[in-house]
Amino acid sequence: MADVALRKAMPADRSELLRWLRDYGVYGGVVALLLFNIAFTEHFVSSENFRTQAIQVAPILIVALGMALAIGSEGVDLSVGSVMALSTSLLSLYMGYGIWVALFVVIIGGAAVGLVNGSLIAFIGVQPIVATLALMVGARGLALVLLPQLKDVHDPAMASLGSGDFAGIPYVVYIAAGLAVAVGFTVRRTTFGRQLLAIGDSRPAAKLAGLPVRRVLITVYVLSGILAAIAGFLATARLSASDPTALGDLMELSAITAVVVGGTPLSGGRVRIGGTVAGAVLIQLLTATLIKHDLPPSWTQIAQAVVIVLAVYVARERGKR
Amino acid sequence: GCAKSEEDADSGADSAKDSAQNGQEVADGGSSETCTAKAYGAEKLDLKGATVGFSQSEKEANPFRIAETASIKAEAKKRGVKLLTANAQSKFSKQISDVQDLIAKGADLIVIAPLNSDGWEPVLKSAAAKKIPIVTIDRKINATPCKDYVSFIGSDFTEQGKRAADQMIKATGGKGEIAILLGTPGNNVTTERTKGFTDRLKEKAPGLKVVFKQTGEFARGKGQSVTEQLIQSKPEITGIYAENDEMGLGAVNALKGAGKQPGDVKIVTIDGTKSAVQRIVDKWIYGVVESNPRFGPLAFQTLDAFTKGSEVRQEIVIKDGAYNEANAEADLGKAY
Amino acid sequence: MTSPPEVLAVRGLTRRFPGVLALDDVSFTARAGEVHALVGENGAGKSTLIKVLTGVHQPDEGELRYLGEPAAFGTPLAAQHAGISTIYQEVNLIPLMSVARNLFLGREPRTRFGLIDFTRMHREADRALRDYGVRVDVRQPLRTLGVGAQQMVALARAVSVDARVVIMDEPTSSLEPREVETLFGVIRRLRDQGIAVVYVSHRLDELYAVCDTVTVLRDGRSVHTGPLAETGRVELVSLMLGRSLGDVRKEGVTGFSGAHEAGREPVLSAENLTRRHELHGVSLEIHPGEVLGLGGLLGSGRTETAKAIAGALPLGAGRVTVAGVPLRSGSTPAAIRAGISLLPEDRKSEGIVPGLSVRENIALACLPRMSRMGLVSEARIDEVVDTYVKRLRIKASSPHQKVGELSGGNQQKVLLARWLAMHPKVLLLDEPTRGIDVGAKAEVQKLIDELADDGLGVLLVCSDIEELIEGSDRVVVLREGSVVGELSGDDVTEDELMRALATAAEEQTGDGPGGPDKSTGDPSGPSDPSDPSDPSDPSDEEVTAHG
Amino acid sequence: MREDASGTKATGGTGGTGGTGGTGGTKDDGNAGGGAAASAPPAAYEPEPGAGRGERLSALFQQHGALVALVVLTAIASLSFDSFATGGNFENMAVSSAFLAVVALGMTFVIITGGIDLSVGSVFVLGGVLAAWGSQYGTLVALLLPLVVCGLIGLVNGLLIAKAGLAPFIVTLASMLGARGIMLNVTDEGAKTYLVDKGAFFAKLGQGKLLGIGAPVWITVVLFVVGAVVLRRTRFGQHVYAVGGNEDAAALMGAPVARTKITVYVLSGLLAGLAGTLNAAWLASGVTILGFGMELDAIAAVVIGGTLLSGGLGFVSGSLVGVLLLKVIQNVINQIGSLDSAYQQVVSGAFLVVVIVAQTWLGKRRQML
Ligand SMILES: Nc1ncnc2c1ncn2[C@@H]1O[C@H](COP(=O)(O)OP(=O)(O)OP(=O)(O)O)[C@@H](O)[C@H]1O
Ligand SMILES: Nc1ncnc2c1ncn2[C@@H]1O[C@H](COP(=O)(O)OP(=O)(O)OP(=O)(O)O)[C@@H](O)[C@H]1O
Ligand SMILES: [Mg+2]
Ligand SMILES: [Mg+2]
Repeated sequence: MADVALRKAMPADRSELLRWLRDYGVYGGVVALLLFNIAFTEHFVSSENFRTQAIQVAPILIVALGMALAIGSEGVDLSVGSVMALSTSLLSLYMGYGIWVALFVVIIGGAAVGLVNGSLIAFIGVQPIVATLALMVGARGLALVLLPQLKDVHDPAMASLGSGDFAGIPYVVYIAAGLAVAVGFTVRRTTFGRQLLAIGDSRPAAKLAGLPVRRVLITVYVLSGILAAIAGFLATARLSASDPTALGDLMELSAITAVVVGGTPLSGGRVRIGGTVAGAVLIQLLTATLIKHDLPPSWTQIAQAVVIVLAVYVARERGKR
Repeated sequence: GCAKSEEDADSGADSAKDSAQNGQEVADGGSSETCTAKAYGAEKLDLKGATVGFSQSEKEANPFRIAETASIKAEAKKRGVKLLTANAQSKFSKQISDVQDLIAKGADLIVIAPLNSDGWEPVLKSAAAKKIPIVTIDRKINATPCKDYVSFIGSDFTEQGKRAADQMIKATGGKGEIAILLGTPGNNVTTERTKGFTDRLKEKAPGLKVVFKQTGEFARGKGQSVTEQLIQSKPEITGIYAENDEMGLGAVNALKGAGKQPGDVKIVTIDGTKSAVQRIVDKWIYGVVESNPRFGPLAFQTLDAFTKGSEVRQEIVIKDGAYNEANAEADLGKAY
Repeated sequence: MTSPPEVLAVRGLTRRFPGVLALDDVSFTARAGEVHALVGENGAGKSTLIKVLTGVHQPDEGELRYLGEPAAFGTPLAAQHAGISTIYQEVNLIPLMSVARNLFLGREPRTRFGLIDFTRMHREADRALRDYGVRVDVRQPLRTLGVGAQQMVALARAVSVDARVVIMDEPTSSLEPREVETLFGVIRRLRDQGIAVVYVSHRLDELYAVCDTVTVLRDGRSVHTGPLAETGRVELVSLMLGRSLGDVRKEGVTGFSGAHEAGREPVLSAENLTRRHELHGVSLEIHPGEVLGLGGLLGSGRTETAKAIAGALPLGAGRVTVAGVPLRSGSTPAAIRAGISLLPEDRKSEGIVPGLSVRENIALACLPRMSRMGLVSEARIDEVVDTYVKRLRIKASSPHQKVGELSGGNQQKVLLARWLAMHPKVLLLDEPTRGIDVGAKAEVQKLIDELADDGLGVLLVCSDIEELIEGSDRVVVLREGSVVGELSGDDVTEDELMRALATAAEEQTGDGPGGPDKSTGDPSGPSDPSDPSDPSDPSDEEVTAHG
Repeated sequence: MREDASGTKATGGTGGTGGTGGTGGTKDDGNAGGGAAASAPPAAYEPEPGAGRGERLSALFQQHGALVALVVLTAIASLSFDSFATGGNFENMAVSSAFLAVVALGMTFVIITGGIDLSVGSVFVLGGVLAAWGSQYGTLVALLLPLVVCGLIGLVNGLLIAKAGLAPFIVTLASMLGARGIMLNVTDEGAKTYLVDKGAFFAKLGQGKLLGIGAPVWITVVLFVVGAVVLRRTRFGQHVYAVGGNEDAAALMGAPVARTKITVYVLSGLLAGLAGTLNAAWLASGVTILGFGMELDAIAAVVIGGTLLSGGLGFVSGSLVGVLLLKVIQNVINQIGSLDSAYQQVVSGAFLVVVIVAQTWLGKRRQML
């Protein structure tokens, strides 16, 4: 009795399977879609094609990483798409000073939006969805004020960043993977990560346990802003143009979907980075499949709806209502 | 008819670069019926000193809308007209209230660039109650001309689609597989440009098969992503018809990224922006059908004539130019 | 003597949770007109049994009979409709809804048109609560009430339904002696009306005061059922713990050992703590090696005092000094850095982080210390967690089990571990033994003693007067957010405390109608101020208070 | 908190200044509260005078922060722009707010249960398209078809949320896509716009007038009054609050949690569909390009109106005020008449921030007291 008393173990049966499905269902979904495409899509198995999918998924994934942090803290960041737009505007304004200066300004811009989001949430106590909604409107407007229309970006460095590769793998894929590892590490191994989860799970308890709640929340939104800004930067490089109207449009929804499909509950307290990566890939593959099979927009939307619900249904927290 | 030369002279004299280089010309098409203030039931007034309301449909963030609004503003300034503007930010319900707000604010005349052709009932009613003349530009309103509104000035989108098809047929020799990058679903422009294009193909080049139709939502990025998917799954594609320049430019990006050479895939687009015409010079795009956004001169001239009591045409279809290898370099300056 | 008719009975009941067998072949019978005590250690399965009885959980195996017929309740609503009324452990009401709406949810009085008749509802709510000595504006949101008052609302709600069975899961854990007595009155009345009452409590005195029969659960099994009067205290405890009578007798049930050596210089002093409507210039000092008790009636501001010291409530005025250094007010991290640790009263919402594991909950506050440059050292955490899981005998399937799945008592121990891992100078314990079983209670008390012996300053808030007196070296008495008395040395006795509280209540009467609405210490309340000592009167002296 | 008689009483009276009439339900509740206070012995619970007043004042602000903002903004706009405070302008604003208001009404119920409904924009368009299509078969079809379909979408939302336990955000995000897909499907990928015969009775629902006020406004007012009564004065309403306040506790107290949740999503679907239907009657056509971002407008309106996104607290009259506030902001921007489209967005974003901050701050003060 003096020790950790181990309870009588339960036979591993149906509930184990369900638990497994919940944890790995999204990977299963990715595999299923891959198999479907290999069987039914022309020219799917080619390095060029995988390269295309990887390049396209990178910005969604990077934004989703920040979103996962926000959701883990029991929040959400609707402003990410607009931050991408803002970053593309800043980028083209400062491109003249060189790519590094531009990158720096872009990151500062993303961080600034995140700081406003975080301050509204942490100091004023505005609910995340509303605070970031206001910034979503405002930041896109600001992006258009700074750069009223699409502008081509002619820069060799940007061009190679957008389409160049190393050892056959595009730069953007390295960047996205690196960021995913970094965020995953942050969540698992740092004080900040642990505190973030505690705050997401029970804010009052975290507060009374002396956690720096405000600092953590602000950091979360600043990180989300920075990640969105980086995604905007990379997307601009790929497009070789700054398009503040369309860039990042509806990105928040794709990112949230990726995170949630990946098994991170919207109620906070848990972050699954591996799942988020798989979620983003799942969405990308789904889009690609629907486009490649030339489905009309109506069926595309309906198919997306069905797949999202299925994925989330499988990944749902069992026993939680 | 006669209005056009006058207007050309006008703008020629003006130093405004836009109108100087590419003022709109009226084409022969469209109904030839006319409308007068009397028939419409409006009172005569002097355009100078009048208040004109202008309702723009989308943010001035793409070349077409920027040129359109700028042209209206410039012309209003030139004529000493007080101009009220509103922008619906691509929200149709907002545009309805915008126009109503303009009416409530005391606009004597209204110019609308509609986001959608249908659903104008409430606006038309409010305008009719105050007998305010309405001119719609670039898109039509589905209502009775000279009763619900005075006249429509704009391109024939179906015709644009047909002309794009003609270019495509010429580029491909009438054989092969082509893809269409559609505009935003549900948009009249999308619908008509698609219809014109496919109708003409059916009629003239049954050998050209449309094998892929996906929306690029009129945006460059989306056009690029979709084309990237396209060239992976259908590497043998012959031509791409993009329903606006932006998507066409996105397609060019995608082709470049996939290591294609200029001319490998024939691209035909609609609009006539500078970047797209430049791409013809670079041989990436085969041809561009113009859709002229500079409505200012023609719109105000119509209003002027109408308020003076003269006859104006109910449907003023403008003559859109076209760019191809032959004229792209020379006419690059005319592009917006 | 024939036993009264069965109302609610289960046989062979089994219920599993992932990794835990919470109920294992349990049999239990509630009879009309009988108060049936359900006892057992933390995590024994009492609450789970109740939840299965009332349709919250479904049994995996076993048979449920209600009024002699086989029955199955799919939802709490079904059980409620059938006539089973329940007060669940932890207050389960809607904090944002008004007191009256909480009281009447689902059975609001309606007008002719089928709309809710608020006039009548408020009037009836007011009357019903008065019967329980709670005088509040029933239109206020429930959360403006203290935990105790909320518990009384839950009680009133449960009892006002026409029920055949009333089940109460630790209803007294946050009640004052006075309210406990009110509650007992209610229970006796129910019993006389022939209603079956199921009563769960860790306070043995209470059991002997009202219960007729007892069922003991241990590790999910029912190990004993019989008339309570025939089961002595020690026997009961040994049944619960599964240890021999002799062992229990030797160790005793209360872990406090008596007075400590207190240091001269106060380790913490609070001066003139003031907060609108709640605290009016509270000053106190805690010396190292001393347990300072905080006495007072419900709503007297003890929780606020503790929270204010810990920086969890912003102060209007006043300051807190630790070892001579003044603290920044209103900052929990600052207080924690200075060595103050607060064990909050509301374990469920302010204490545990339910979704995180036992391990992470324990390490939560000391994370910065367990990490270098922002990186967490897993090894050091394992070490700390190991130490405290052993020392406090935390019962979990593994350190990776979610804390939300633990029993209440074990959750409390996890919290204690969290704070002990911080090596605080001052420990503020707000109801540390609330909902803890006898065994664990003794352990916690012993721990408090040890901590004080180690030179820690301890502030103890405890509604159980006996426990407060035994645990404290000195007691400061609060009323209406002001210090009204202090007992020290030989004065630290129940009688003295009762006297201090009684005077306080009388003075309050003198205050007239201008007095705040929060106190239940109203003279027109159902019980006499001197009554509350009754239930804590040791009725059975087999177990000595000191080991 | 929403319970305070003092606060709610004001709503009933002042809702009218908002432009579209009062909310009977809340008024009733306020009076009922007052009645109880009068009938109870006064000495029983006399709140401390200071506390009472401060609390009441800030309760008033929290619940009516949006109303205060609305009144102030309206006053400033009336003084600044001649054409603002005209009957025509008010009438325009009222009619064009009506549709969003009806959507926001359903959203209010959903949000009070702690949920959210992102599908309303798509459902709104779908409702309009179906109504326009159905209007060729008569008014009854035009009304019933969209209600049945949109109600079913709400039902699917509700079942997935309440029975399968999926997060409302993601479920309704999916049905937002799904509903738009259905809409595109029935309109030949958006190419076909069904028209409403202008002479039909159905068109009158959108375009008709009574006492100089448009039919949609009347319908909206009636719906809000009914909504307020349902929310405040029925058991269902109590359950809505209970589920949002603490779902587990509500279940233990015997509230039908699943049924309540399903009902609010069905209600939201129905109201969004109805709003679309009325809008189609008003525009005399089933426009396919509507509804983008409408869910966010509705959420913003509800939250600005004082409803807590986390659930358990809120009231319908606030949502009405929220809708009107958004409308007036837009109108004022148009009154200025020369603001660049990009600046317009910055201004409305900034305005949102100000209103939300004020509202949250006042709400917090109240919680602290
Ligand atoms: N929802 C749940 N999921 C997993 N395990 C649970 C759940 N609820 C209870 N348990 C486990 O079941 C066992 C019995 O818990 P229960 O709450 O019934 O104990 P209890 O006797 O009421 O204890 P206490 O006196 O501390 O309240 C415990 O080991 C607990 O961890
Ligand atoms: N019986 C009651 N009736 C009305 N209000 C009460 C009652 N008990 C407490 N309150 C309210 O709850 C608030 C907080 O009381 P709280 O419970 O924190 O005080 P406490 O002295 O710590 O008592 P305890 O810890 O025993 O619950 C008080 O300020 C008071 O407004
Ligand atoms: Mg229990
Ligand atoms: Mg307390």
